[in-house]
Amino acid sequence: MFKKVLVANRGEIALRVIQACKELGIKTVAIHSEADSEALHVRAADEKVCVGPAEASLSYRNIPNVLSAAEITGVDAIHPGYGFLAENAHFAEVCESIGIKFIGPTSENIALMGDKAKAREIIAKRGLPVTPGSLGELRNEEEAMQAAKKIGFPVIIKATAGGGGRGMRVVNRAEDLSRAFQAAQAEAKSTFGHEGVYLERYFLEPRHIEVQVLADYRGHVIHLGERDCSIQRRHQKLVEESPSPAVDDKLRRELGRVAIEAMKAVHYRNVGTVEFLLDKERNFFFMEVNTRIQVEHPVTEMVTGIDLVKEQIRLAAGYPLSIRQQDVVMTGHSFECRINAEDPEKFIPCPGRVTKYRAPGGFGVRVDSAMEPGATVVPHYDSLIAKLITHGKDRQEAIARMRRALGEFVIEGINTTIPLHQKIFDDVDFQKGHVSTTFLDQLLAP
Amino acid sequence: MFKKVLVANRGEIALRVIQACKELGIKTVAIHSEADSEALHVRAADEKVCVGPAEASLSYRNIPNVLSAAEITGVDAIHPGYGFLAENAHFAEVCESIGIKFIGPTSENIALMGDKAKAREIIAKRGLPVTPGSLGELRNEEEAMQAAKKIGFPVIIKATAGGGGRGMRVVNRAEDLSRAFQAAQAEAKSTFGHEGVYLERYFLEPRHIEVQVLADYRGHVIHLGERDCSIQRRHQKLVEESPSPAVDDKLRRELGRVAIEAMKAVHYRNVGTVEFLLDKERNFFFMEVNTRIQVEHPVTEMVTGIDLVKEQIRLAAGYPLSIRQQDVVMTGHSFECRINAEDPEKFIPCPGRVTKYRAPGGFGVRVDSAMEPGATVVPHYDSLIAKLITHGKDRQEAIARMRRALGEFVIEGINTTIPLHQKIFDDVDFQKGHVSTTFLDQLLAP
Amino acid sequence: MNTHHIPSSKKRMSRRQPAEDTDQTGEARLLTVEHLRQVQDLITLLRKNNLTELEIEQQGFRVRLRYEVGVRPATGSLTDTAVVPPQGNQSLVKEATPSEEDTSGLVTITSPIVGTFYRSPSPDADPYVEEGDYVKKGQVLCIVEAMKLMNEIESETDGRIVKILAESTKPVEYGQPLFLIDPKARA
Amino acid sequence: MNTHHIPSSKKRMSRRQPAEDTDQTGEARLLTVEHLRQVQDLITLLRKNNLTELEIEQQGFRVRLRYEVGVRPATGSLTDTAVVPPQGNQSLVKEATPSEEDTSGLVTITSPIVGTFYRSPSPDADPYVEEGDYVKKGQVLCIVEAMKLMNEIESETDGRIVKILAESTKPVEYGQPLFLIDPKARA
Repeated sequence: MFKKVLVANRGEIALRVIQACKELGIKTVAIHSEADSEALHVRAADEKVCVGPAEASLSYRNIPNVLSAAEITGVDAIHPGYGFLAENAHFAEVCESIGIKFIGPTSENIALMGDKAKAREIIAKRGLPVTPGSLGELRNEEEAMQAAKKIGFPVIIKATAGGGGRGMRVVNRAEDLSRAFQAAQAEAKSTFGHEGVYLERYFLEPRHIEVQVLADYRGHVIHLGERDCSIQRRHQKLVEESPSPAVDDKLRRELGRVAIEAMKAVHYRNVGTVEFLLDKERNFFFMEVNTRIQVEHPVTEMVTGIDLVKEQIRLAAGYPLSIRQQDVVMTGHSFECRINAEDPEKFIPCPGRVTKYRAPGGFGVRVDSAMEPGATVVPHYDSLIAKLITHGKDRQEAIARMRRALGEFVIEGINTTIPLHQKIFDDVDFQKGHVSTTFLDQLLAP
Repeated sequence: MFKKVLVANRGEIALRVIQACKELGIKTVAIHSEADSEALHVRAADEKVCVGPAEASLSYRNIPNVLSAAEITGVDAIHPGYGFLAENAHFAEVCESIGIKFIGPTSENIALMGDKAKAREIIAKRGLPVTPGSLGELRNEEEAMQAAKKIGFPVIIKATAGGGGRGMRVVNRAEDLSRAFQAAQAEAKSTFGHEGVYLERYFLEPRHIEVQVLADYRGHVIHLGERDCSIQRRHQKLVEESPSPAVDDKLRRELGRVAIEAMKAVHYRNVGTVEFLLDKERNFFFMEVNTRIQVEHPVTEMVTGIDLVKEQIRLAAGYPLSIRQQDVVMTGHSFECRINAEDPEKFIPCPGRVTKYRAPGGFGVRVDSAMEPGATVVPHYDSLIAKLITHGKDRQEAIARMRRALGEFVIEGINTTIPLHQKIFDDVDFQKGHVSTTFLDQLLAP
Repeated sequence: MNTHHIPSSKKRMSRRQPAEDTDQTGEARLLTVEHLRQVQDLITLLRKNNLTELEIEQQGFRVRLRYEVGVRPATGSLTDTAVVPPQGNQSLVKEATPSEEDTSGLVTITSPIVGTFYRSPSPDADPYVEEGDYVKKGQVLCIVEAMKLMNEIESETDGRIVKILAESTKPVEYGQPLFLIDPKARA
Repeated sequence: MNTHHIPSSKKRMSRRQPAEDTDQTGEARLLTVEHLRQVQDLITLLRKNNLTELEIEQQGFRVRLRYEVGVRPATGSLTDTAVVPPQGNQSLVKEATPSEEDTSGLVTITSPIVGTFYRSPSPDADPYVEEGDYVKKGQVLCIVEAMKLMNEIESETDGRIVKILAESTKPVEYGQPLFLIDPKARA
């Protein structure tokens, strides 16, 4: 097992990784920018290194400084968390080349899955269901129009290097395609540095279902069931749950089988997530693979009892999978609310000083957060400040518990999305599980 | 189901009950003394009534005021928590007589089990194993000497109305019996208002094992496995775990069978705990029944997934047991640390203002507490300010998690027992599960 | 959330007492612990009454406090403690109690038990007392019913009923003020 | 826990400044440790209660505190933040930096990258500079090795090396002070 791990991240996920390392008896090194020198993740670690100024590109994303920090502190491995360098194939490759273990999949895995169009192509060639659309990158508008006419409108144009909703355009009619194609290319270029796009059929009111997968170096792959991430605002997830109210045992087995086959096809290692789109007739289509631990991993932990971050570290250290597929049991139901430092109506980030902070507690309530009374939410990074997770014996209990816990959560000094979450969990359709990715827009519609 | 419940308690257990009620959609009424008007449990409830000055006998234990509060707020039921009026048979009886449901066993259950000597007698008559000793109350020193000589020294003298270590005396030799008998009687009289005592064989290094039982009004009784409460200081529990490292499946079934039989013998209703003493040869003996929800109930909740407080409320409302014995599955391992506002070496209560407070979070960590930054620990009541509970897939993970969580817990302004808990969880014998009720005294011996 | 009851006036007076006492003792030292406590009391006073400025001078001791509205977020500015969202937590005391000035020198009769407040011995009887009435020490002012028992509450002093603070047939909690009596008033 | 790196000297000065101010104001009366403690108590009171102004006068001693929005530094110097127990969290900067007085007017050369600090170009070579040396702007002061690359760090100013703050062959983090240079000193 590793002796010392550098955590190349900040906020709740850095603290989460440090907690896992502590429980495994591994020493930790925190990195931080000048804006985060007083942050909780820094104080929780055994050592710490300042790697640059507040701007993430000069600190948390600064590969030379992060690797130098790893070298001078003599760590065996680096955990990238999510975001920042987590899906940077070059970073993973450099780590490998200098003999520091990158806790995540191989750099080849990351590079391949980072090219969404290529990934679709590989999966489709294996005979697995992908969303109807173009295979590979679209070279020009003509190709786009051909593909769109073949599958029928509406279609969605996506960046091959994309993620987080950037570089996406929905096109309802043939005459809008040209403008949308150019706009998506321009946004892809400016956001990801690569203008490549592809297109898929656009489903109305689909569900976003993803399957958590674990793979060891011996090529064994298991899945830990699905997460339903249909509550989104502009493709940004806000609430996640496991299991999905739309997935029964049979569909779960089928999703799991396809996810495992997809991961085996690309020789995937470590933890990863296979994202699917589920339409109203419960047909599912492969969308993409996320090659990182995800923000919403706790809901899977709550229902399976498996510590995904510890498992991730063990797998990276070369240990074989400690669980067989038949030992994976999903018990009860779990929700996660992403508490962001944002205006709950306008979604404008709201940095500032947290004057009061008290997280809810009690049975079935988990809080992943690096917040504390007096902490400052700095404007340079993601606005996620806490993840409130509940578990109950069934969906109804998990909802009741979330409503109770949201009411107990005290965060003052800044605006948060707590009121929005309360609105969601008070909604009757949500309580019945009747949701799709358009749910939130409808809820918020005036 | 009840529409409104009065919570006749304070601190973490009052908040725990309010949380359960909220999740069941039941309105709550908090009562409080003048010293607790700003307390969190008061603000968490829907309504609140001041029932007296700081002294518990004039407020939380003040039956007329508590019942008047119940009447003027129009509640259907009263939850007594633990301590205060929880094991007051008279209070339970008055509640029943005025048509307010007492959420707990029947007043007959409480009265019978409150007489420890009588309870022993009934259980022994059913052929169940009780600790060797006198049956029924000892009328005088001669009876005590006869009983002691029959079972052999050392013996322990206990108050029939006792609890919490008061009125107990260990006697190693016949010549010490007379003085100890008188002292125990005097202490029993002054503490419980009744001088009755009985005696049992005194076991060296036994384990304290208790079985959680649920019983509905139809006479169905199930058990939820055992808790090991061997880490005690002067008969005050400090750390509890479930399952016990000393109990295997066979012994668990046996303990469960005896516990259920004992409860059926007394027509027990609602939740209760059967306490056993387990000797080094793994013989077990009935000690007593606790007729309340216990401080350490969370460890059972963590391994079974069953919300004991909700179950307690449902049972009191007349619902049948929702779980069958064969559906009870114990998963993983759980520990509870009682964080007291005490000097960790001298165990002197340490009231005062909590200047900083941040509870640990993350996977497998639960905190039951009514503390918050700026709260004041008042000197009038129990010094328990937080229960830190961890769950892991096995004992080792639950221990690692507790060590991690203890290190994260920030409570400033007052002394707490956190350093003592850290010492316990760092101990190799404890980690191996080699403990008895004398463990803590040995650990603390200079 | 409103404060749900007021301590007896005696207690309140004894809390204020040190203000005068400590002036005498505080000669060598600039400020005693007592002073700080008093300043805190004044701050509480300032904020409870939504004042923006408060200045007090007495025997060479002067305190001036200012509070500017809108300087800090309004939520919870009155308490240091983290506050659970109200969610309709109801206090038995609905009305704000009279301001400090009104009660100085007055005696507050509080409820010694939890129960239901009645101003008259039976529904069709006259009230025991009305505002403006002169009462004698020991005279029955009202009944608080608890556990089906009628508890007569007597006046602790001679004086005039300045205000009746509770509503008949409504619940009262322990320590809740029922009457304000001016002990200096004579018939 | 030690601070692991030091912000630029300007920032630090603005944080410490008030200490000197208060020393000067104590002209009529010598301020004792006790006085300062009490003033601190008053500040705490002011802040806890979100006041904008607090003034106290007693026997010729007057304290007036004002709080203006936006003036306070983001990270409160009176640390309101809850602190996780140190648990041996190690900083790369082991020693305390020189006090304010020493650095005022001096230029601090900090490390622009994370790496290993070397005072000489090779193990058997002489150091680039010694304390007391006069240096020119652009002159190489040391090497910070990162990713197997030797990065030469140059002086930002003419002046005299007052202090070398890092130890050769030891790791340095971003922004860590390496040299103090007196730009006014001339050879």
